[in-house]
Amino acid sequence: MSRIGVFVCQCGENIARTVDVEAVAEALRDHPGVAFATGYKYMCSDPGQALVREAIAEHGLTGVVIAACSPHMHEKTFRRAVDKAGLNKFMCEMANIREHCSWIHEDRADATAKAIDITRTIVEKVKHNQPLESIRIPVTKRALVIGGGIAGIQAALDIADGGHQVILVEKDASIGGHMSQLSETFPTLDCSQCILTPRMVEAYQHPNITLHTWSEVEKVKGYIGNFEVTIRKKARSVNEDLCNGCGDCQAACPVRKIPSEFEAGLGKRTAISVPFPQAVPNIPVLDRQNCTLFKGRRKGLAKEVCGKCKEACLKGAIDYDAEDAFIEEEVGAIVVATGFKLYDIGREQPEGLKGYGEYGYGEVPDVIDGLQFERLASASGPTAGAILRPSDSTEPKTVVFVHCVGSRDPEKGIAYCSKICCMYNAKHAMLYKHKVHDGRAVAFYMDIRAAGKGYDEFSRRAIEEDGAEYIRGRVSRIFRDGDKVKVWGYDTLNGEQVVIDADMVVLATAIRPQDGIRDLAQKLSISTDEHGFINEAHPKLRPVETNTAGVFVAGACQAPRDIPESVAMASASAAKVMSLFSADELEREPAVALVNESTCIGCMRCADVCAYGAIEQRDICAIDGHVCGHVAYVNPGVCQGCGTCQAVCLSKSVELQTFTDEQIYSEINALCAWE
Amino acid sequence: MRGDAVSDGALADIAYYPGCSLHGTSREFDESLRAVAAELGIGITEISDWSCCGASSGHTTDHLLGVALPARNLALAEEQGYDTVLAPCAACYNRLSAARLAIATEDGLAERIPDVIGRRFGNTVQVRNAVELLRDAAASVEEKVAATLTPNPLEGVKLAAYYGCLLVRPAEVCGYDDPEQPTSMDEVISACGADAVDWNMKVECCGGAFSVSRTSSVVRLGRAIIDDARAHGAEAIVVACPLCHSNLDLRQKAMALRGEDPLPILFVTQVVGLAVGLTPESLGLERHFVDTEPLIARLIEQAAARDAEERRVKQEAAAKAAERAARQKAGAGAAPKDGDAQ
Amino acid sequence: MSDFEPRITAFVCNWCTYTGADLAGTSRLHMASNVRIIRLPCTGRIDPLFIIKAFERGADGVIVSGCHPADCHYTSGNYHARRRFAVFHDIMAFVGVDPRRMTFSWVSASEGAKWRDVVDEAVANVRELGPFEAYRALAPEAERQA
Amino acid sequence: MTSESRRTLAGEIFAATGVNAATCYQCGKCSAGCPMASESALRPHAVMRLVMQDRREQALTDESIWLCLTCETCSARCPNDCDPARVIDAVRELSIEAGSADMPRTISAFHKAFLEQIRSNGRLHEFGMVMDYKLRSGELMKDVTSAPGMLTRGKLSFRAERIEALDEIRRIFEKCGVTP
Repeated sequence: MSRIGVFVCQCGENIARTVDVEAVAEALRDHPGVAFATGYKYMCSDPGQALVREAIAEHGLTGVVIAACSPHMHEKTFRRAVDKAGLNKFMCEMANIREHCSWIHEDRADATAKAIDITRTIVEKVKHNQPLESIRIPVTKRALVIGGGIAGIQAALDIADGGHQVILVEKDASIGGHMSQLSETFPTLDCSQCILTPRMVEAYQHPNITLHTWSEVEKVKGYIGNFEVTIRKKARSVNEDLCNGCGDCQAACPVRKIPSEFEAGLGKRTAISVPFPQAVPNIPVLDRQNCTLFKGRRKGLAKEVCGKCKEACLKGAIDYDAEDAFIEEEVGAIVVATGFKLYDIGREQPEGLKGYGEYGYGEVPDVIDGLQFERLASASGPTAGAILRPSDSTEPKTVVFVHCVGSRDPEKGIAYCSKICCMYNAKHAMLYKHKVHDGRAVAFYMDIRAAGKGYDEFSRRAIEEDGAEYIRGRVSRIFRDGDKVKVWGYDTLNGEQVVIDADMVVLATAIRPQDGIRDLAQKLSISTDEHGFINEAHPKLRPVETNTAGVFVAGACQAPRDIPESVAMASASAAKVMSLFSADELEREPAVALVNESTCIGCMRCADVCAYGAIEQRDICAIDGHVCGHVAYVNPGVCQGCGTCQAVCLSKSVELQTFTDEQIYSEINALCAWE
Repeated sequence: MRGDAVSDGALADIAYYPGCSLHGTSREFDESLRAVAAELGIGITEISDWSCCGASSGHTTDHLLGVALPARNLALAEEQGYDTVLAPCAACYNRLSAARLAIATEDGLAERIPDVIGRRFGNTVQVRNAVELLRDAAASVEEKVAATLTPNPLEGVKLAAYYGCLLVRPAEVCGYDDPEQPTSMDEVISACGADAVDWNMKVECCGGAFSVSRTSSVVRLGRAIIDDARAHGAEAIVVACPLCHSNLDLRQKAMALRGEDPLPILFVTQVVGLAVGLTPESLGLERHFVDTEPLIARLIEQAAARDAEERRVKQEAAAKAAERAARQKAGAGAAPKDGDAQ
Repeated sequence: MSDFEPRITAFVCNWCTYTGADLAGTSRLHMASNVRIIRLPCTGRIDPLFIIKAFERGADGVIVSGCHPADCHYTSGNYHARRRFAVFHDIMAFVGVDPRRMTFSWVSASEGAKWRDVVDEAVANVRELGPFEAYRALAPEAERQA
Repeated sequence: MTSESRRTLAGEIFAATGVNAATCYQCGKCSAGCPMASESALRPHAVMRLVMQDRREQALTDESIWLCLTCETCSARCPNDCDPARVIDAVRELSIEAGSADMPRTISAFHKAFLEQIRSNGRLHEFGMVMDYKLRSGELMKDVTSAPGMLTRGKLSFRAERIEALDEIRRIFEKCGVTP
């Protein structure tokens, strides 16, 4: 038989003003199973908590109901108090008679009657509470960081500096990401490579960081504190241990005209190459798609048709027969930092987006995107920093910058603002004017979004000091007209059409998540939004967590982000990882589902609805060991306690602890006492 | 009744909706279309008792009228047992397609239309334009071009494909080609063996609807189109719209005040007709305001020159062969090998 | 009928609607006192039988409320609930419960005022329909006495 | 006040076209490509703005709405799917309904002459239409130079083609409430 103690709080005047606290205590005193009931001015105060502890001892209480404020306010407080008194803390529940009663009603009789109902309902629930133990899960104190751009590098360094092992996985040949392609960075105009390269080297040499470039995450299993990750090391054809980065292979390679990804197509590379001179690690990758030897092999030629790089390599590091390798790693936390890509606005479009036929990108060589301009402006770029247009390598005297290409354009498939373009356009206009003093920089914009420290000042500077001409209006058409690029725009402030004979046009194309993000999200059981950006757990209060515990997010894979934001998110993720690693075990509330194996029919409907993949199939073996059936099993480390599985269970075999059917039906039943 | 017509195993006929212009100011579009269709074996049958689609005057004045007038014709085609309507006039094509889409998507319109037009209407008929039809028949055009008496008569001729508005916009109505960078007519031109020039005014408006009522605008807009085509080396502009045609053809006199030679404006069907060897007369080329004579003369000259060249090459080859044979015969055995070395 | 006070049971999720109702309290938004809340982790946890049980035990109306679609604390629980209730709504009419006795709504943690409106509207609707007695008989007499 | 008179211009446009004028964010891309922008006082984005602000008088009486060629360039390139061409169509219809039509006489005469041809013959008789138009617009002598050329080239005919089921066409005009 239950012996429940009921404690009704006055909350000063907050409850007592409209609820007759004594009457509530009085009414509950006579309720079956209630051994003790009393009112008190402030239950949450020290004397209030002492009252609970004393009553537990004195009356041998088996359960406690605190009728006071919302459980979101003080449930933890009272459960701690109960725990101190030696009663299992999950035997304590709160009845919310403040937020849900005294504060929203005026009639004292009504409010008092409702408070009695609410308290009685919770008393009925507590009668069926079971003593539970918090779940403890061990933590593997190693982290996986996916993506080696500035966000991934920062997160890896922070965690590694905190004394934990980090595995950094990068799909390209070098870490550095998009930041390594940038010329200078807003709003300070520091040289991007100058501030990034030391970080890349630091990450490479850090004793706590293991770097896997030219690698991808193949498979992820497990849960917070206990992930098992399979990493695919793609065949590099170059032995990383032997290679000393001398570059002789690259010099020997006869295939020299491949458009360089790093140079955004404006420069060329060899088939075996490092993406850029400052690459980390400085170890080349053999591009088998373009390599003469592999082309020959694909054609089925009996003899190898090339092999110059292997001949040139004194270290014998070249291995044409290398294959993809798989590495298994155990980690306790994962940071996703896969970054962005630019919306390629050519006419052909994947995934339901539409192309920009009217802007001639991909058809008119002197219409380029922002990243291509970065390479033109970069001292290490294909023109050594001279602004020369692609078609004839002459210096363009009029350059048009077009904002919002793809962004804020629901008709073409992207409704969001890409956030960084206003700033980098201002930077581009500025860099151009610094290099071509007599040049004309014209920017077509819709709104200037420069919210950030020093940002508005920066974009104003482009206009006021550097003389960029800003025209408010979108561009209708861009096309080649002789050796000019004709731009048809509109100045909405003057109300007139504007036609510009430009020498080059730079389109600020939208930021999109990296290719393959949806696959990766699926592997990690995290969700993405309609555009493929990773969803954070809460847009305000949990911005770097995802809805899978132990998986965090940093940088532009979550939304368009600039460098300072990406770095801040990375450090925030790292801090989250380290707070996770601060204990040897994780403690979790036991609000998880449990399967009754003896009644489970193994239909696995529960597994279908589980958003966390917490439910797996477990074999049932007969006495001779052969498998004779299967049942569902809920992994308590992964279960988040939503109870959806229970609602769909046909055989009522799965039960969510702390919200069992018995508890809920008791509450419903208690409501019939209204009369 | 139609069953008999297709029983011989030929392709099923397409309903032909000429529209008013093809019976009037653009008769040559109708003539050349019929000639080309016959040549390519495409059966077209004029919809019986068709009426005007209302053009821009209809939908500019009243949305429902702009839907109902085309709907009547679609209903007729449906009744007469067709599943496809060919509307060569770009304006008709656009209005018919727009009506189809509106009836399919706008609330209550599908229920309302039968009452307005006084006929049953299932909205089942596809609408296609002449360019689309010819693009899809490109392979057989190529075949015919190669098989004409003087093969490939349009070789080297530079033509500018002009789509204008109504063939490609709005994309959800037309949708058979890219609205900004269409290629269908260029493909037809290439199939004809001519060169489609890459130019900028493919989809700009010629002023269409204002041909009669606001000539000044038409002259300004047409000027830009003709100038650009000329700047890119075009010898003629190819159109598939009677409005574009009459604007560019009829108003060129007003535009060409700078002493340039006028640029012939050809219907796409006329280009195909010339390519497959039909006579200029059968294609109605003499009906144009801009004289097409010089262009035709150039084609004839080119063909003659090529013929002559071919004849010369053949004769030369024959002469050489004869010479070699003669020499072999003369010096059989003893003659030095010098001659052979040549 | 004017002195009829409907009894309404509300099944709400812990994260959105329960918190939204807390906010209504913190904001001192006054509302009808006829609703009793049963807190659940997620609307996904709600078994349609809970609702039938509530009617059987004397409720005149039921409110089910959770996070807005796509805002579910548990990613997709409310999505499963929504699908279940779409079906359930039709079934209720079949088993003799006027669908107007049931209110399904999405109330987020920041929508205290919306919660008040949901409550007041549900109370007004059920007040108009009068007491629900069809199911009382189903409850065993003994339990009714308890 | 009746509910009818409280209706805003934006509301009426929405009812007629399904376009919510508030979705126009005034980027100006429509006006940048409008072939008639240089001749009109109100460019497409400005028409959208007037609709948005419920400035009925200005929107319905400006000559510019009649200068639209319905070339659809604006709608084709609109980044926010606002369909200015369709909105301008609807504004013109409202303008006619309101009797506030300030359509240039030549253009209104053209549309009227055109529709009258359809109503009386079922098809457009171009020669008749041009004659009718000239009478309506008063531009008697303009453009007469091309008529002889048209005739000799067989492009114009004096006789109108007339369809059999003329009653059906009359019915359509009646049902649509249009009298040219």
